Amino acid sequence: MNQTRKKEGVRTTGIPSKEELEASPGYPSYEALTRGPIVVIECVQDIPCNPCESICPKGAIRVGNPITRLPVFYPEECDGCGNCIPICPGQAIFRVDINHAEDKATVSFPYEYLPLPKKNDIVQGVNRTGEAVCEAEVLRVQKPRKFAQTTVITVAVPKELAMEVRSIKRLKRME
Amino acid sequence: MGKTEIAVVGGGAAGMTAAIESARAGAQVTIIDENEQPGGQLFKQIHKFFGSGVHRAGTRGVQIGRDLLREAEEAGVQTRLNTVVYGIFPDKRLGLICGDHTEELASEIIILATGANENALSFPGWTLPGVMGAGATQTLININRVLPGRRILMVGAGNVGLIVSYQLLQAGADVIAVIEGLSYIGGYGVHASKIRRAGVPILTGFTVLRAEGKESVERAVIAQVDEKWQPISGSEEVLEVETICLAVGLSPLSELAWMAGCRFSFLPALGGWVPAHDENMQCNLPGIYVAGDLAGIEEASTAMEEGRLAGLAAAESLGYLPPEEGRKRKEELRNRLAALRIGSFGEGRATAKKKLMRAMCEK
Amino acid sequence: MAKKFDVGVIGGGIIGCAVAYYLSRSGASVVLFEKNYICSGASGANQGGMAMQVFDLKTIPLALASSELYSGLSDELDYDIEYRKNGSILVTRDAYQVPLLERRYDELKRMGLDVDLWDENKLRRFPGGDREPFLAVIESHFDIQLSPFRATYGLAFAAKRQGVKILTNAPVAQIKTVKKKIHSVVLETGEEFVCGNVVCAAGPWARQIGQMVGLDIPVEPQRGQIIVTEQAADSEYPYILDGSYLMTAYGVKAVGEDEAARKRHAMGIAGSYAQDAAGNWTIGSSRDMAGFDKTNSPEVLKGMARHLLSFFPGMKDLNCIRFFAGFRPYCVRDGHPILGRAPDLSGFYLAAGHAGEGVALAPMTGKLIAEEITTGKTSFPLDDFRYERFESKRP
Amino acid sequence: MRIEDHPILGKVERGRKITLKVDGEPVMAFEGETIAAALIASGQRVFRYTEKRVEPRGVFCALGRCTDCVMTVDGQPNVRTCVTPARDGMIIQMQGTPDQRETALDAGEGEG
Repeated sequence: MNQTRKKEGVRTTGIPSKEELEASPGYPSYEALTRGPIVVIECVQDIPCNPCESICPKGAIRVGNPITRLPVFYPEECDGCGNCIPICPGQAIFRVDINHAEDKATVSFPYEYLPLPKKNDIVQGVNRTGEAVCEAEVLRVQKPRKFAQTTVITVAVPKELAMEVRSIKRLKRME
Repeated sequence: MGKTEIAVVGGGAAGMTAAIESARAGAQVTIIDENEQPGGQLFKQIHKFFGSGVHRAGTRGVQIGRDLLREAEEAGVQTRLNTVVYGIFPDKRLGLICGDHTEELASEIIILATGANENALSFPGWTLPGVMGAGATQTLININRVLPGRRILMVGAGNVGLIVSYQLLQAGADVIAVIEGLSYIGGYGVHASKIRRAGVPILTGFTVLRAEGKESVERAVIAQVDEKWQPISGSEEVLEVETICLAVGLSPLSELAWMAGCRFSFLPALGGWVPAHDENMQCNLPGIYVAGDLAGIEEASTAMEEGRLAGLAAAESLGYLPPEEGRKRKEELRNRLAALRIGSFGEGRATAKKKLMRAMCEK
Repeated sequence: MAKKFDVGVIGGGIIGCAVAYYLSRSGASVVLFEKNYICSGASGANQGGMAMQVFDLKTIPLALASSELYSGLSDELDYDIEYRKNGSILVTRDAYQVPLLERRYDELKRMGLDVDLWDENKLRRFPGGDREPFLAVIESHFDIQLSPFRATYGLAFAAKRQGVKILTNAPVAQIKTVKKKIHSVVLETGEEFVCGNVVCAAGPWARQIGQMVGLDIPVEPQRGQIIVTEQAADSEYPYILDGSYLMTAYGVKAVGEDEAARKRHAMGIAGSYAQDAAGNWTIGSSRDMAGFDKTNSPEVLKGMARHLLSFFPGMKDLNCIRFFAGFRPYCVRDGHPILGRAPDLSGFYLAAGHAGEGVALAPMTGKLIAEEITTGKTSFPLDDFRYERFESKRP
Repeated sequence: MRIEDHPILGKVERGRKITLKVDGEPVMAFEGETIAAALIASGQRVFRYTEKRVEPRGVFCALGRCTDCVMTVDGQPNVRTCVTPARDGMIIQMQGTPDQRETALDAGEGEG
């Protein structure tokens, strides 16, 4: 199943291209990431939607009017609380801490499958195409009531994959 | 013959909100729904909705459904379940089938919120057990809590195809591929990204050639198509699947509106033949309103705003709202609707809706 | 520039399509104007059968000749019209209708038709007669059924293949005459078609077309309502009528009806049940004059359903899948079709007023009108059906 | 295949266990669920055969529209199983099976 296409992007592959991400006002620069854990918004289409703006306690995400505008992210305002991760109906918001350890970064992402991994589990980190790219250690599995059944999982991954890993390989269901 | 001030046909997203608004304004409202439970398709919408706070963005459809049931009860809406509306007759009389007998219900206003039908796609083998609507699959997994198959092929990469694929994964199935005849993904990119991260390929420019199997689907043969949607020979691939889900669009469920004598316009952006209506959701026939997918295929969020608008306008026309308040609240709802019909995913529908309203002025 | 044709046919129902088809076989150049789409009027709103045993005796010979044409039509058109020679039964459970049926049986027998009056033994064995037996049953062995949609489209497709130009969504606005002769047809779009002959096959709209040439065609819409059920197993008797049909459709008199029957007859309700090739039953019938109001009424639908169950209680488990209303083109002067050339207007031909027998009489109507236009003569006498009959009756 | 646990909807809450008789065989179901759900859970895919061409059909719309899933329930033919709740002891039969046809044909010949 060959998926090569001219001008690949979210409309043809379902995955935002590097160009699309970098052109998006929600996608922070690498330099911004070095200052501490912040969120990364991978929202590249004019969908009528703004819960990320409403929920951010710091005003670090601004959509404005009309609500189809892409979220503009102000990394300097973001304290990395991650409230926007589970609220995003498109599951397009992640948190990245590239300073987690010498060679490790953490990535937090929404996860809505069963079974859930447990803290300290070693699982496989997957990139945007679902391909396993590394081992990932589960650091946190958060599922408070206010997340409305969405779980936010934080994993530690090799630092150079901080902007690649966006989820984990789904775990086998027990029958 | 029974009587009600406002009869709402269909207790889904649009019908419930219409009934709630009318009843809150003071009107006597009866929802008629053929199912055991009201709520329509909301209870299988287990994903979080888009929009903004007023549209309940970030809340799951199933939760919104629960809230609407409670609100309807609090507002004093009467609900007649397991009741089929078999016809609309002159003087806004509804013919009802309730179990083994028929009844008539006289009303001053009818709000039609009958929803939509899934489109089918015919190809050799499409009648085999295992080929089903994507919405049907969604009902089975999220309402009935059964999996129709382990290995799934999804046909269509609009929002329904993408969302149901995701929900199939959540239910424990494997989606072998999503195929789409167009050269691009029609649904929201974020829905596509979700399933791509889960390892599901999305093949654009592909169609299903045939379903094979003795008594039910055992495999699907897919192929690439050219610009004229003709299969390219040599591009066939065989997928071992036991279920083929069709997510190839919806059509307004419009029989009752036709029967009532509503004027229709053909607007592909809204799913085909759609009853013309004005900015109060009223049709060319005074006292007949439409809302939700019947008035044009859109999202549940728009259906709910349209329902509110229709319900409010209906109550207002019966004198239940001071004109100034009615005007203000309807304007607010129209703005909320407009907010959902902008951008590259919404413009087409906004334009089509304008045409629909212009059709009201034609002879 | 106006386009030129030998004949313009107004109406894309089964009559217009049959006229166009038979004309095209004779080599005439034909254009057909349909204001909506093919089969959008009465031709698509009926039960698809020819229960000739209940017809007015005057039309039976014409109908028989038509059914003869139908028997070979699928092959001729290379299109399956679902022709079935299943016969029909005419039944009653009302004592007062028994003489009616006996008289009808004698009349049919005298015409040499293949009918049986069932003896008591067979009545008791009637399947589905799970109430008391019928009091009388006439079985016709010559009645036929077909798909009216397939027949109409089959005729239209064949006509098209033979060169007929078929225009749909093409309402006629005007018919131009020059010195008492037809000159041309003008559409609402302004498009003009020069044709020396025009056939009015406009069904219930015949009167409006007649007005365009100053001719009063006494045809008005008679509304009929029909319920359609889901598919059921094939019935041994797929076409069943009851004695009331003779009364409501043909005004045959009978004395002794009770209050319920009187009310039912006043609504024009009589039993007419036909199972199509796919297994669906159509449940009729009703008659009333309501202008062009095509709405259904729950009273009539319920009345028809109750009447059905009084005959066949077992049908209560069949689901209804839809219902509809249509307009029979009914000749308000005498209920008979109006066929052939119009008086005092050269080139104007009538194929109108077929009431509930449009499907039944279509092939012969098409054949005879084509003959008259192309040769001036007909192979079957049309005298009983010509427009002139109204003039002779004038006081 | 039943979905017992679900990441969004949680553990399933079901009615009491009941038994249906489907073409003579007992099938376990839960009160309140549709007949179709119980049959799918039991692995059944073919719900009926068509009248004319004897082709298999299964659940297609799951909404009570398409009538592909109709079966004979307690003697009543053409019941839409996707919208009809299961009840204990229901007798459910497939319509249009090749076997059934042969039986019907034989009976017909017997009657003459």
